[in-house]
Amino acid sequence: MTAGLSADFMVVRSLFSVTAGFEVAPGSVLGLVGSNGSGKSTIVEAIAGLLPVSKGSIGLEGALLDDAATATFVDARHRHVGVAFQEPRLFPHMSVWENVAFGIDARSRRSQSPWRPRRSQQVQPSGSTVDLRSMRLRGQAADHIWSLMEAFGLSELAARRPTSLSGGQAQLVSLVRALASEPRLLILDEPFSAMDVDVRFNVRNQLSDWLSSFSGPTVLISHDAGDAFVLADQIAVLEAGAITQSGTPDDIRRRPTTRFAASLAGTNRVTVDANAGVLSIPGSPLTLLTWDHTAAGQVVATIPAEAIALYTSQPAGSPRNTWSTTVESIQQMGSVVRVGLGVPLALAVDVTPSSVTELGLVPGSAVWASVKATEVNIADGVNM
Amino acid sequence: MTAGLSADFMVVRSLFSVTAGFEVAPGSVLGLVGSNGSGKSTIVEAIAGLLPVSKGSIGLEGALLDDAATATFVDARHRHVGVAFQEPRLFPHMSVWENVAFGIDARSRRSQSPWRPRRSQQVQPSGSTVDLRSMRLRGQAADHIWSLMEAFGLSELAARRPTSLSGGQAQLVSLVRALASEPRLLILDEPFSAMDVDVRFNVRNQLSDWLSSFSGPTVLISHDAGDAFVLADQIAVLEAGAITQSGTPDDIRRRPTTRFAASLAGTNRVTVDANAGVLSIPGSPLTLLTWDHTAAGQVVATIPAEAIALYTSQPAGSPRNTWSTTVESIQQMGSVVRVGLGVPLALAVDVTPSSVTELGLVPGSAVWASVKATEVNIADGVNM
Amino acid sequence: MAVSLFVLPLIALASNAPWSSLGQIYTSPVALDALRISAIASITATLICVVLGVPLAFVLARTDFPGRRIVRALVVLPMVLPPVVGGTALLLAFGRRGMVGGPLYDATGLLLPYSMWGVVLANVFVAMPFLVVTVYGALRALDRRPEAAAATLGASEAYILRRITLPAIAPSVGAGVVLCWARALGEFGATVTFAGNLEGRTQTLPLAVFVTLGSDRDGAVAISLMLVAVSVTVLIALRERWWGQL
Amino acid sequence: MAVSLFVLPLIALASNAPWSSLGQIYTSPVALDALRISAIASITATLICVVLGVPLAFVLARTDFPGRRIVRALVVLPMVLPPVVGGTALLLAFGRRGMVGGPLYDATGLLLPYSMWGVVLANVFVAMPFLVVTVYGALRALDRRPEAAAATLGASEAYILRRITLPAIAPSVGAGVVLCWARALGEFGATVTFAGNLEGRTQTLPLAVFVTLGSDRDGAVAISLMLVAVSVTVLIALRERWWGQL
Amino acid sequence: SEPARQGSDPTPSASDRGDAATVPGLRSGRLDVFAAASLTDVFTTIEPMVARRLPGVDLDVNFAGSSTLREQIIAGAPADVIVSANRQIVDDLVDGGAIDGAPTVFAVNSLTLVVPSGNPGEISSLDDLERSGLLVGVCAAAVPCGVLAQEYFAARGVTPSIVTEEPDVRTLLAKVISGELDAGFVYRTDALAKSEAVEVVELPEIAEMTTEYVAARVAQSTHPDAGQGFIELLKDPQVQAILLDQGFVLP
Ligand SMILES: Nc1ncnc2c1ncn2[C@@H]1O[C@H](COP(=O)(O)OP(=O)(O)OP(=O)(O)O)[C@@H](O)[C@H]1O
Ligand SMILES: Nc1ncnc2c1ncn2[C@@H]1O[C@H](COP(=O)(O)OP(=O)(O)OP(=O)(O)O)[C@@H](O)[C@H]1O
Ligand SMILES: [Mg+2]
Ligand SMILES: [Mg+2]
Repeated sequence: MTAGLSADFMVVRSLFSVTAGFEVAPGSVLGLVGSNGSGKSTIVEAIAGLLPVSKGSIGLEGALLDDAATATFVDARHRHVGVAFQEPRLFPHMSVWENVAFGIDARSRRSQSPWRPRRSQQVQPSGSTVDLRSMRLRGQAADHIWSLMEAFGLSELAARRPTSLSGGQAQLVSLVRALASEPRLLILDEPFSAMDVDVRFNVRNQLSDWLSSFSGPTVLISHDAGDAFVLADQIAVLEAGAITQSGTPDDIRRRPTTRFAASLAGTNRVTVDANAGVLSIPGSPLTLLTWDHTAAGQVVATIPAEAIALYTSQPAGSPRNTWSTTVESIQQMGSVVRVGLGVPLALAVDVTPSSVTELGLVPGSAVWASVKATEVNIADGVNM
Repeated sequence: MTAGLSADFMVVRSLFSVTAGFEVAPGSVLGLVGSNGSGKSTIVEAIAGLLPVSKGSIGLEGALLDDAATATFVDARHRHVGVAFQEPRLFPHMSVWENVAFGIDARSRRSQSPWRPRRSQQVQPSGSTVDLRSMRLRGQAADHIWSLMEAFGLSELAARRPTSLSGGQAQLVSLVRALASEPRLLILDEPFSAMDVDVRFNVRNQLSDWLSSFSGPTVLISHDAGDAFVLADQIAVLEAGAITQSGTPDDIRRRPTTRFAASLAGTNRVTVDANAGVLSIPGSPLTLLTWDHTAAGQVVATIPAEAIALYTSQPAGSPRNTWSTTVESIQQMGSVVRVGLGVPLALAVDVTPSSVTELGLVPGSAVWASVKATEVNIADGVNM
Repeated sequence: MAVSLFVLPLIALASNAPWSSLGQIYTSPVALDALRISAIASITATLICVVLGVPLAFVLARTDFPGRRIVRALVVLPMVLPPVVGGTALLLAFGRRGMVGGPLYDATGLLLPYSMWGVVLANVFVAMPFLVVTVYGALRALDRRPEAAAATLGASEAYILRRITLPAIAPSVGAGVVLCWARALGEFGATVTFAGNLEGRTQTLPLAVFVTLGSDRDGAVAISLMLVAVSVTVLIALRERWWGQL
Repeated sequence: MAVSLFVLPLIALASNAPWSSLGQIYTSPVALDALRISAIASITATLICVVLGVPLAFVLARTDFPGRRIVRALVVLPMVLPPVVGGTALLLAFGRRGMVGGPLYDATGLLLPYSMWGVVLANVFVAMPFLVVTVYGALRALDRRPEAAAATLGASEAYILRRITLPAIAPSVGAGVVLCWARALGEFGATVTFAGNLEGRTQTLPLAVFVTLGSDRDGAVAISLMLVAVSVTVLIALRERWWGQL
Repeated sequence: SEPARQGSDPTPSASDRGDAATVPGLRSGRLDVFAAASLTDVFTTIEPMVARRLPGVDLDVNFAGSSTLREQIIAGAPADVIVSANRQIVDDLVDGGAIDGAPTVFAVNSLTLVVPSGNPGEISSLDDLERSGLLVGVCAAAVPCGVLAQEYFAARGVTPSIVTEEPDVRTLLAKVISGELDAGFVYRTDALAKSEAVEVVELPEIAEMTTEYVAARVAQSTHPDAGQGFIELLKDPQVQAILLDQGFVLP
């Protein structure tokens, strides 16, 4: 058992079960990605102690939290797992401030630490200009929470009730509430989904800062591969209740082993015959070169969608992996445009919207495609 | 008053008010974008009839829905506005099927149309293999809803209760419920935020199809500029309760008039002195050329972030708008990387992640930047 | 501890029951008549309470009219009024000489007291507050967003009530119905005052207990146990879902 | 229509009141003593009901033990038991010769009947079910996700109860307290049977009404109106937030 | 204890009702008697007699507390006869004009002191009643047995340690029987009816404390003749003999 989070369990709910095994070192971030309904939130509930495991165990900092074999089960409230749930789950009758301070407040009740009884509600954290009617914390702890709220842009909302928050505001409160609870393990379930570009940008920066001084393990769930890939040290890909691939973000991007991981990472997967670094495409005259000279026989080659360059004419000083083809489809996806190429090799290419305009791409356009041999990887096995 | 939706109102809630005016033609889509808390959901509630306007009016198909002057107020249930709320708001004690069929069912109660009384619950829509215990609709209507659910990938979940849905599944049910209610006006408030890449892709395609045969106006709210820019014919930018810019997606992208619109569209805004197509940057020797020769004096130039190209050495056959600079920051944003450039001109540049690797970009790298004159636009006025 | 408070007296009561002669007492016409009247009256009264009380709770919880708080307080009054006083008040209002009952009797010859309808009216008067207050409380705690969603989907208020609101507060309505029915079943003072105590006509189980208590203590305990048995059976048999299962 | 059912009898009662001599009656020691005893007993009983009843409702709603449904049904029983029988059952259990009361008396000389504590006990016995059932219903309808969130934030069960659960069901707890208090205030049969009736010691307002009714009809109506006035005042004065405002 | 009460037994049979036509004044055949609940024992014993002596009369008895009966009659209840152990209540009704004719006294009851069998309170004299810690019960002053007890105490100059003033003599008796009270002042008839469960303590001149049982015709009565017949029946020697047997004294 490691010092961080070590999980290897099966958890069952009526129609569905999840089997997962992973370890997250102290201070590092596991990105858990997977499609809707693949079981991400179920794993959250298991780790947080809201759903007991049916098999296997979950351990944190060397101690067992949940173990089916020995019937160990540490109650949610003793796990010190800070969770930002997928729905904000704010406490409707408390102000934003009270929501955020809840964790500290709740724990201090038990440990008789530097908090005061209810009667002294008039004190405000230093720097506050808001009337925080039902504040209970004093001194340092209040200041700490207050500065956290300020960093995340919540100070103006401190006295509000959750019912008068917008969707994005509520999600932010939920995130900060989890951070403020002094967790030993942090779980964020789609923490940015309701946030706009600017807020997301700021929150992600603040969160990076926070995480850099956080000594516990973190599990970050996101359907946005970008978020997960940027913030996470490790990625686990969950499909239909099982982890199908795990590795560093770069691993996943370069060598996705399943179709889903590939589409998540925006990477093409092509079945080819490899021979000393030369990949021949079955049923096509095209061959591609790869940096990887070890693979032989039928393998899956992976090519990141954004590693492919498009030109209207044959590029000068052309790299060896260059071929002419046609545009089959054009689809805007978020801030990039995904161009589908046709014969001789169906590939997805991500380009910026302005390149589309510049190159005058429309379905049917004739283009030249090119990819460096260093971007052509061999995935470990063939399992489309 | 137009045939579609025409809105020009002020709506007030305790600490906040929104003033908005826009028209949406039948069959067209208005994208409503704005930061968290800018009032998007408040506008939804006003149009849906859940929050009366304080000033002005809302009209649909030439009839007034709400008018402060004449105290007209059409009740929500008579407006035929299909809303996919930001939180799914599913009916917890009904199955997914019942949730989706609710609108049709509710309306048929009043108009005595082709539905049957409760006792006949055993009939299933043709093609269903699920036990739909509490179905009430029959024949065509049921088939219609069923095929809608199939198209959106909900058929397997038909018999489930909302409490046993994942976040993304619940959001999808909420979307389909709005579509199935035979609306005259459709409002979608962040309909894709909880969906994963694949589902989002499929749903967006299905929704496009559905919208193409929908004769009513649609209001689409999204903090993801990509979604809004792709699906919408018109964009309205909402900031702090007021619409600050509206126009076609291309307008907004090329000529964002506010800082927020610019950041939303990923466009740089620079205050320059214009003279016959030459823009001089105050306090810097750099000049840029623009296609727009009409502007003169102090104006704001806008440059899309993805229109700027970066090179490690001076590009050959260099375009005129080329300068050497340093990388100040690198930030992954979703599937693109945003590179911040320093002196002589602070600009944000969007590149693909593989370009970053390829060019070996790190903060402090010396690079060459270049932009075509056709991508340098002049915004209408100066209001940073 | 709290449970023992309820259980001990009941055990004591049961251990004092004339178990051997129970069968004989239960088949006596007095007990059977009373059981029949109690059953009919309490069920009818509960139905009336539901029909009148749920909408009343709605109006109190959802609309804002001047004097709402006063009406809300008035609704609770039958609970604090000693039942005999309640019965007297009912007589003053609906009796043959009553404010409403008088003109009614003169016009139609209809007489509420001393009839089954009188029993029902007394039960409704006494039991309705329980339903109203319980449903009111639940409505106040309810998240109203699903209702708003239903409205945008074109549902009328009645339809929303039936398919969204009531299912959502079902556990509380169930609790209210249980309280209401139990209170009606156990009603004594108002009934005896307003409807009288006529065997086979208005004598409910509690009234039978009262009358029997004077001459035959065992019989009274036996009839009480019958009352207990009836209600326990009904309450245990109530499907969870009608009493608190979402 | 439903409201008129409550209002008419009260108007009738009020219009029969001896308004001129009201002041005199209200300053009589009988009325004042009874008012004091009623106030103390009903409030104490309500507090005890809250302390015992809320946890009981919790256990019933949240835990699953064999016989849960039976306990749930037993809890409602004091409501259907005719109050006199309830009082008798209390005597059998807690009286001087009762199952528990007997040994207790023999050992300590403590006697519950004929004392204020007897009144309180009778009130608790009769009124507690109202609180338990109301809170039970609300707990069953509650969304439990915020509670789970609170647990992950380290809150103990008691803390969650106090800061999350109770505030969320506050309107229903409020309704339950109102029902409970009103029922205790109006309690007659069980009190008189168990605690007896002694002016200045165990005579509550309803008992005073009943006793007075025998000799002085006007006085009885006047004391009833006092009861009504007290409860209406309390109920109107109750801040919305304690009775149904989230 | 007593056998179960056969309250509606014997009900007049159909043929009895057929005979009713021969009895003058009994056209409807139904007689509504409003009786004080304390008289349930009395009615249990005389009912068969009534059925026999007034064939065709369908006797409907409404038992309730005396004050409840008064409220009902004031409010216009369809009563033919009121029978009460509380003279005060009937006098109230007479004053209010709700009674036709003068009330008829048909029985007299007297006060007595009972203790649980075994006399755990060891009460043998009037003075014993003043012992502190003793649990003595009386009726409330609103009912005749309470009035009698208070009058008796005043006359004898004692202040017993009273812990409860029961609104109803029957609950008082029940508390003595179950031992919840050490002594209680009840009627002689009660003591006699429960002689197996209670003991009577003889006190000086207590038998002189008496109360009257009255019956009266309600002015609103729709069957005045039958009502009159019923009242007269109460004075009938046969009924009187039964009452005497129960421990009543004849007026
Ligand atoms: N309470 C429940 N009872 C039974 N099944 C459930 C329950 N909650 C979720 N499920 C099902 O379990 C599966 C996994 O759900 P989960 O919420 O873990 O998915 P997820 O990966 O978080 O998805 P999303 O990205 O949509 O939030 C889904 O198929 C869902 O329908
Ligand atoms: N019920 C309410 N009462 C008072 N103020 C509210 C209420 N709901 C929202 N607000 C406030 O009104 C403003 C607009 O909220 P709204 O929900 O319309 O924002 P939004 O544009 O939808 O934001 P988001 O993208 O976060 O969903 C916010 O500042 C919010 O805090
Ligand atoms: Mg999820
Ligand atoms: Mg919103």
